[in-house]
Amino acid sequence: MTRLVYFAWVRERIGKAEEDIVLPASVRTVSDLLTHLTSLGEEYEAALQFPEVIRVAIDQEHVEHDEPIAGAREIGLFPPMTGG
Amino acid sequence: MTRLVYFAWVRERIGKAEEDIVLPASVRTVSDLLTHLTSLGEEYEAALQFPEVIRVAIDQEHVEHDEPIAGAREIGLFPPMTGG
Amino acid sequence: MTAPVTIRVQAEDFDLQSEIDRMTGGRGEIGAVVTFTGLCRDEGGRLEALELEHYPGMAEVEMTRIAQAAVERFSLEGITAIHRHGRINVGENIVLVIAAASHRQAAFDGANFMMDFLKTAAPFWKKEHGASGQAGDWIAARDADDAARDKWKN
Amino acid sequence: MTAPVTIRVQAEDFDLQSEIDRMTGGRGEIGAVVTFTGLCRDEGGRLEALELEHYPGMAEVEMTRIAQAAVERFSLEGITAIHRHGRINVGENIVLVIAAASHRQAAFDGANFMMDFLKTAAPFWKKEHGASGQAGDWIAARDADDAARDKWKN
Repeated sequence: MTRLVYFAWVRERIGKAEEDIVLPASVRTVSDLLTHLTSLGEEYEAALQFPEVIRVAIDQEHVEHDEPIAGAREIGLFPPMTGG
Repeated sequence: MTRLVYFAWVRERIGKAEEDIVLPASVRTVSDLLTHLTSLGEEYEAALQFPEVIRVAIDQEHVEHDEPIAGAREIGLFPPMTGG
Repeated sequence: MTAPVTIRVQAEDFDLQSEIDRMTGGRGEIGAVVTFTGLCRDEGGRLEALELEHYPGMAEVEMTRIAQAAVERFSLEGITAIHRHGRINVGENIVLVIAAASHRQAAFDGANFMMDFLKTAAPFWKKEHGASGQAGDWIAARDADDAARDKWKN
Repeated sequence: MTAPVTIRVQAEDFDLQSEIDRMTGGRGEIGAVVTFTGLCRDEGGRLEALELEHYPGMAEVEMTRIAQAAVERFSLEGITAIHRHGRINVGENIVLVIAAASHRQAAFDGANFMMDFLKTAAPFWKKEHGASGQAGDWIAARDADDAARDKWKN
């Protein structure tokens, strides 16, 4: 089980703030994960249709889309940050 | 009569904060004034022995040493500023 | 001593003078303190408020990482960063950065650096609330903020 | 409206939050406020206090001139500069500059510019009071301060 957490319009479009999910063994990288999620329903498709803008954190640390996700406890998906 | 005002170590060396003085007609510029004052006694000499470091304001506005002093009501003499 | 680093994410407002006093009190080596406060603008009357969302836990970790990089890079004597979350009305404070140093340019650079990375790397998002009460859009990231961050690359 | 300019030379201390609130209260166009506070350092334990002398009248005029140049150059929404005079003990405030703007870089630049010119053009002088009670020397002007000022020439 991997915990996924969503923020801002990613959260709003998917319709939940977090979920625990079992990932197929074929899902090895962040990029694989985004593709996999898009297949789960139109709400995921609406949130992740432009995967290149989605920012990702594994266990609360920023990662690139080619990062392996093996061993991740928590993966955060969110838009570019706009704080400050 | 012209009012002269002194600050910081210029004031301390001359031994007064201000004075009203009648200037000879030959004293036309700031530079002339500094030379003239140096002739008035050793306290002035001690204060103004390196005239190039003395900063000057005429009627509370910074001026260069070649500035004419005709019409000045108040002339301030002081070291380089160190506020802030 | 190591420079004190204070990081907080909170709903409440903050008081600049109290935050500065907490950092500088009794320390004779600090000669310069620079603060940056970000406030909620009305965008020409269009906005009433912003809603600030954050990633709890990661926000603090990321802010701490940036603060420590600033301390090291500019030899700061202390740094504080406080970011509010929740609804913030026009004219209210959103974020505070305080950088203290022996001399002034380090304090200016430290606060500026902290803000540039806070805007682009700390997980916070702003949503608009329009002046006429309608729910607004999420604010889009600005290229200018990335450019501001990239000026620190050397 | 024209940007409010507040200039004061005073013996008393100041409170940052009050000074900021006075400038920004009720104004939705301000998104960024940068403050600079200069404090009396102990110079490695050598100093107990500074004595700040100024040219009354001219100090305020010169500070106003610099502040107005900063407003114009950086499109500031407001600027405040407060300089204390008299005896100032280690750890106490000497000077405060506040620059407000729509966006952050203008506020940073405005406060930085104001400080660089305040240090080199406003008629203030600092005398040291040693930690062992002896009367000290007048502080000499630093070339680094002139260099900092000259970076604004363009």
